[in-house]
Amino acid sequence: MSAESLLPLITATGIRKTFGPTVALDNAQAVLYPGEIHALMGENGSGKSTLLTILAGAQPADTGKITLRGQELVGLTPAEARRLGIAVVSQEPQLSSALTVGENIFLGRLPTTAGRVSWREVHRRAAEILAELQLEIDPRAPVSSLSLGRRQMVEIAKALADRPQVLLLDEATSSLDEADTRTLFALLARLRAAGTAIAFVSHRMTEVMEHADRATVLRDGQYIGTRLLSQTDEHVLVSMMVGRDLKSYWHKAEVAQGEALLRMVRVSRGPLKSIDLTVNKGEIVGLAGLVGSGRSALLRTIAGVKRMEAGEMFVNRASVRIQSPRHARQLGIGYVPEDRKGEGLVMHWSLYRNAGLSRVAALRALAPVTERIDRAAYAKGTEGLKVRTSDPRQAVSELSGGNQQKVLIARELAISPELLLLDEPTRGVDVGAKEDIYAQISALVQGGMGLMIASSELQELIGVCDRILVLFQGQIVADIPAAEASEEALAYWASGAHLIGAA
Amino acid sequence: MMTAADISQTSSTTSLATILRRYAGVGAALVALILFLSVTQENFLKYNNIMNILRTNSVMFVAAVGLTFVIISQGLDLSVGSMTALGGVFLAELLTSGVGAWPAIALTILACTFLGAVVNGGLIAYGGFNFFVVTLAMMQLLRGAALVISNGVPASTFMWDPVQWVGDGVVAGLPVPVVLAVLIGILGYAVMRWTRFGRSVYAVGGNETAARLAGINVKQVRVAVYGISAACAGVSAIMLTGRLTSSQPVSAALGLELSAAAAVLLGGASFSGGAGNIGGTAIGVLFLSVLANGITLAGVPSYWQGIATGAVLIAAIALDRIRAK
Amino acid sequence: MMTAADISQTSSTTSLATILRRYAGVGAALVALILFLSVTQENFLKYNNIMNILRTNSVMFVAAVGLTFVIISQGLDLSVGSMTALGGVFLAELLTSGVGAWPAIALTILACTFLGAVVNGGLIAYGGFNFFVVTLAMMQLLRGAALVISNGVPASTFMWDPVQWVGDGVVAGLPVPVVLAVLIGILGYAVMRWTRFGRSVYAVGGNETAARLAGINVKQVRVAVYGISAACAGVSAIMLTGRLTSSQPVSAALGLELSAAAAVLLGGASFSGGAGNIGGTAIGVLFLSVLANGITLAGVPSYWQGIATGAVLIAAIALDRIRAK
Amino acid sequence: DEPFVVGILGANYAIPAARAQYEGVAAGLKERGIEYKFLDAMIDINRQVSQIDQFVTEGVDALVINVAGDPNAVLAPLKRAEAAGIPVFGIGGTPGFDALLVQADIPSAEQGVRSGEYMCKVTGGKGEVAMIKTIELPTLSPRWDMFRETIQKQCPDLKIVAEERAIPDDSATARPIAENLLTRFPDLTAIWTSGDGPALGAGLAAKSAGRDIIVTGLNGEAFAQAGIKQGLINASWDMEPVKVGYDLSVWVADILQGKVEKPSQTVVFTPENVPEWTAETIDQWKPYEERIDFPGLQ
Ligand SMILES: Nc1ncnc2c1ncn2[C@@H]1O[C@H](COP(=O)(O)OP(=O)(O)OP(=O)(O)O)[C@@H](O)[C@H]1O
Ligand SMILES: Nc1ncnc2c1ncn2[C@@H]1O[C@H](COP(=O)(O)OP(=O)(O)OP(=O)(O)O)[C@@H](O)[C@H]1O
Ligand SMILES: [Mg+2]
Ligand SMILES: [Mg+2]
Repeated sequence: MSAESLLPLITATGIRKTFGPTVALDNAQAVLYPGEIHALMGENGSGKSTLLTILAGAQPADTGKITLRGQELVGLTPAEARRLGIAVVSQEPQLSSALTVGENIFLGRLPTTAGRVSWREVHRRAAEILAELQLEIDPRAPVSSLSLGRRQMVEIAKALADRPQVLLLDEATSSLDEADTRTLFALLARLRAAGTAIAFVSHRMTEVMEHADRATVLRDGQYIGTRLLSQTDEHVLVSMMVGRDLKSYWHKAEVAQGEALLRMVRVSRGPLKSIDLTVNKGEIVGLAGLVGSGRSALLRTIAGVKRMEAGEMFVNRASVRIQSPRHARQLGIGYVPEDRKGEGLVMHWSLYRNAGLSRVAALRALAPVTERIDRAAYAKGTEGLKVRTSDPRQAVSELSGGNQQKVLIARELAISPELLLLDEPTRGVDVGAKEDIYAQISALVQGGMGLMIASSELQELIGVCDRILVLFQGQIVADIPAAEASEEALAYWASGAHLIGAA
Repeated sequence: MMTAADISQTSSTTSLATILRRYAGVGAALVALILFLSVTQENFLKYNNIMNILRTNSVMFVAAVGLTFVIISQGLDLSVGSMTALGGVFLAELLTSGVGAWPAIALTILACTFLGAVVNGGLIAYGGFNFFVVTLAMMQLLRGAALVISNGVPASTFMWDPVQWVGDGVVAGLPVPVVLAVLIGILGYAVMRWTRFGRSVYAVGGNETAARLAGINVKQVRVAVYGISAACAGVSAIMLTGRLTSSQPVSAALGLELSAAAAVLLGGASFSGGAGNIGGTAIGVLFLSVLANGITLAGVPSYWQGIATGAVLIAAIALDRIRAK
Repeated sequence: MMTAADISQTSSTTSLATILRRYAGVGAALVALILFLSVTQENFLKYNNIMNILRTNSVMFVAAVGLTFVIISQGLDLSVGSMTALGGVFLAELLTSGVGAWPAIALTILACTFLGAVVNGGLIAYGGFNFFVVTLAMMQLLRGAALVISNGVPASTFMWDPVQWVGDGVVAGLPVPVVLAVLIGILGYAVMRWTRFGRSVYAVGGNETAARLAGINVKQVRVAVYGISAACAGVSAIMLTGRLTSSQPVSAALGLELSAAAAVLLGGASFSGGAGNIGGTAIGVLFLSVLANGITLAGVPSYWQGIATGAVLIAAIALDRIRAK
Repeated sequence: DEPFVVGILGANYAIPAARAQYEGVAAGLKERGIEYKFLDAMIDINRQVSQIDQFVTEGVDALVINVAGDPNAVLAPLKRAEAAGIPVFGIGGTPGFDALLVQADIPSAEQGVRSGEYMCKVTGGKGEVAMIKTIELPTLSPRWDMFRETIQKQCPDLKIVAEERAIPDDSATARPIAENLLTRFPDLTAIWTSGDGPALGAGLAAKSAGRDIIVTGLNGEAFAQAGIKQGLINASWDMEPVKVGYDLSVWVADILQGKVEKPSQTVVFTPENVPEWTAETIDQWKPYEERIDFPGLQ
């Protein structure tokens, strides 16, 4: 396909956007043609989300020009953008959790007959869109009953609801598993064939190389260039993004494993059934599985968020019944939840305060607390993480998604836990930063820390872990040393194919 | 508290079972209370007593309907009581200055709506002011205005039949204020449930950013919501003035905002917004009304009434929690 | 409104400039008001008048300090006024039944704290009840209890010197209640700013789930916060009783919860929790106090006072918004 | 045959003076073997309207009402009571409702006049006096209206420099008002208040400002005793609420038991020559609840 032979569908050129002292975008540009999938790439904080929100009318640019089919758009609002067929999937799902899936999908344009909202129509059409995404979600279910991954899919369904001409996806796959990601890209391919212009942001290089036609790279808010992916390889893109060449993303330190740090024997709770596992000192254990397989549920049980109902748990050989997150932390367990905005960070607090939260929480009630504790925690936690901020006294809500994630991880690293639980730790984190995080982690593991990582990126698990446990419907169905693991083998167990084989 | 699942039931699947489940918390408390009073108080089930309960509390219900919109949109309107008082004074002023009764009624409701939409709504939506401070300030300001306009003196309105009719008339054997309250309740329910506007109130309360990105004009919704609350207060003002055959600048509807808000919250709405509905509000108002009636019927000394009311309120939400588990 | 950036300023960089910026909104309104009154009212700057302002409003300030904790933790305590009334009645009861003055004072504060922590805090934190409904119920219940215990009769306490001293005494040339209020304010400020507990109140208000997962015992924090609010109400009760030489079951501290909440919100806290501090609360209380004083000094007719208060309140938050932009 | 039942409708039982009236009525009825029920509006006129209806529903034999706000408000339900043949008696008036049989008034006018005369005497008819009134109610306004009239007539040189309102009329509200008055008027001689609670607040304000001010209250409540004994209040005039209630109950009983014809026009009476309480007389003061045996309505 030669996109250049057509006229661009939507363009943004010379875009500049500042937030106080921060220059988010400076002479950035994006040009989308009908019938293409266009990857928007860049490190965390390079301005991708800002650019997409400007295209969707969610915030105005300071300067610059946006055109749609050659027509300049001035003073674009979200409502206007939608009317013109521009749909956006936000980096953080923007849903009303008290409302139903169906109503969220049609928010702001519920179908009416004679001025009366037709609920039958809402649910019928929502069910259609959900079916297209191969989602088995009842459109009448409230969003609050869905896991983060499901919510992300609903957010996508919302954007698809009015058959947009321009579809902008901001890290839409970051909380999806492989199966959902595949479904999504199959759908995007169909939309491309129908002439839709699609832009997507992703930090997963394989996704970009496999599915996109062209890629635009931003660095520090500036336009670096656009490449046809059929004529480029990923190293070129990475060096455009980072300004240098990265050799490998994964750091795997060879660590002599120590004695058992955590042992679970036939632990059950809610979706989890009879979990047996061991994590040794200096060991990195990965958790693979589909959405809803129970990875998060498992980590939540260990972190004391939910109490186990049956079975036994040992930390450092001592039998424990973890009562609360506080209790877990007293046992030396650190935990990074998957929903950084909802469960991790206090968004209007500064980076310092967020970084110090776990340290401060571990103190006694009337223990004195000063900014010094926060600063020390920040300094220790962010060591090697390269958080991109204009000032650590800035509110964490003003950071880009990836940088927020780093602050959250830093908060846990600051308490030097014996066992660290990471739930989707690199969601929305760029390649360079992933490297930073894992370099840091491997240093910690050498110090004897044990680690559990739940991730939907199988490559990452294989690259980082010593051992990978695969969960299927709340049970551990496979325990594979990373050296012997392949994406195919993990996917085989995760999808429950072994059951079909047995039958 | 109602769960989101409750709200999302569609009309097509609304069966008795769903209704029961939806309101089981405070609804159950209400049923228990009614059964208890029917058995222990011989006068409770008398037609006159029931009408007395309904007539007395129509005013609170109408105010609570308006407040339901505000609370669902994640706000609060503390100026409802003062607005009701001012509405009454304004009405009396219009009447005594020779405006006809029906036009005066219409003008009063319009004036209240205007004040609520422009001052409360405008400052909160367009000025970005804190809703608690704005409506608290308006609570003082409007009560002050009622005092200044009337010079603190109640004005009799009993010569104007339409006003009396609204507040204390009878139509088809039923008290007019009760009929009006039911109509307003049904209207509010329909608007909340079946109009785009109603749904955008939920959307704004549930997640303001999501609503804005979905193209909903959040500011307009907020203005409308405070306008509706004030309009309902205006209607309450007419009803109350008619019922009392006079405007009451000092004492009319004192504390109405708090009891109406309690009713709305009892009915399943929450301050985190996005949840609740008029059906729940009706149950909340009925609960408070029957409770108050029962307490006087049973001859509980007025000193003890505060204690009884507080304790039963807590019991009611406790029941609600038990059900939710 | 304070922005998040304001809160995160470090002590090491706290200069006059930061302080000014931090409180510039309502602080500026306060300065403007003081300047205006100094010029127009010859009596305003007199030592006696200033002491009057401070003495009169110590009670509100102490209650507002407690409420600051609650509001920052994303709650509200509507029972503060009734708790103050009950505290006074309880104190008078203890005194007349022969308990010594100091033990009676201590017992009163303890009893209030206990009620607040166990009933308000317990139901909200462990029962998961809606804070508005719980504290509204308690507002009624506690006022009822005050009436029942006292039989509605004010009891004179002027024979007990320590009580009089707390409410109306003089120490080092300054009114005791003012000194007490300042001490309590400083203590509250220090706890909020420099202890782990204070920090966890902010965390719970800012993001409850995050706080819990980070290892903060959210329920304990909530219980403590309602306990503190009630303890402050207990202190207010002693101060008020001493000041009036009698307990006032019916009318003591009526509406105190609303004015104290308004002061806290004026001072930069918000109902979305996680923001605000005692310094802001002090400014909020001072603003309301100077406003009330100015209005009477200027001889504004009492009926106009509501209007003036409301209008100036709105002007103050408007100033705040302008600054934020 | 069944004893008579009288429905007593209170405005606010929590106010000692009001309570004394209701208890006075009840005590008198009890002596005559008449039963009674009591409902308290707690100053909510809307509540009182439904309480009247409730008594009508219950079919009481007579109503005694102390209107909890604007009398217009209770016209409609009182007419319903009249239509049901229930005789109505008033503690205070029910303007607009002509069928009221007997109306017992509190001595507001006398209190106003006598406090005025006292003020002229102790100030020597010169100086500045400030007034602290409360909300404008028909039963209360004669207090300040008659006070003002008396001053203007008897000692015009005593200037009334300010008229403020304490709403509610208690010491907590009155004290800051008095403090401001003292600041505004450095030469203030006296403060007149419409109740003993506000008088106590004003007295405390004067004391803590170190000023020698004449403070008067009204009603002869417990505050009056406390205040006069502490030297904070100079004088107060009793309201005799127990007598008001008791005398009314005699009328109710006489009419119900047929000892007196139903009057064709409303009979209005007020206690006269109410006691004046000052430092000299205060030893004879008795709390309301000791002036008669309270049956205990609540
Ligand atoms: N509301 C805001 N206030 C202040 N700064 C902001 C705000 N939003 C974004 N920024 C800043 O703008 C820059 C670009 O942010 P943006 O979210 O567009 O990055 P991104 O490329 O999407 O990063 P990521 O991959 O981490 O999502 C960052 O430096 C960020 O801190
Ligand atoms: N908030 C929730 N409310 C109700 N059920 C939930 C919620 N979150 C998860 N579940 C259910 O619990 C089970 C385990 O979910 P869990 O989140 O542990 O899965 P996961 O493998 O981590 O998936 P994901 O990648 O979506 O987080 C699933 O059946 C899921 O549907
Ligand atoms: Mg982004
Ligand atoms: Mg998960």
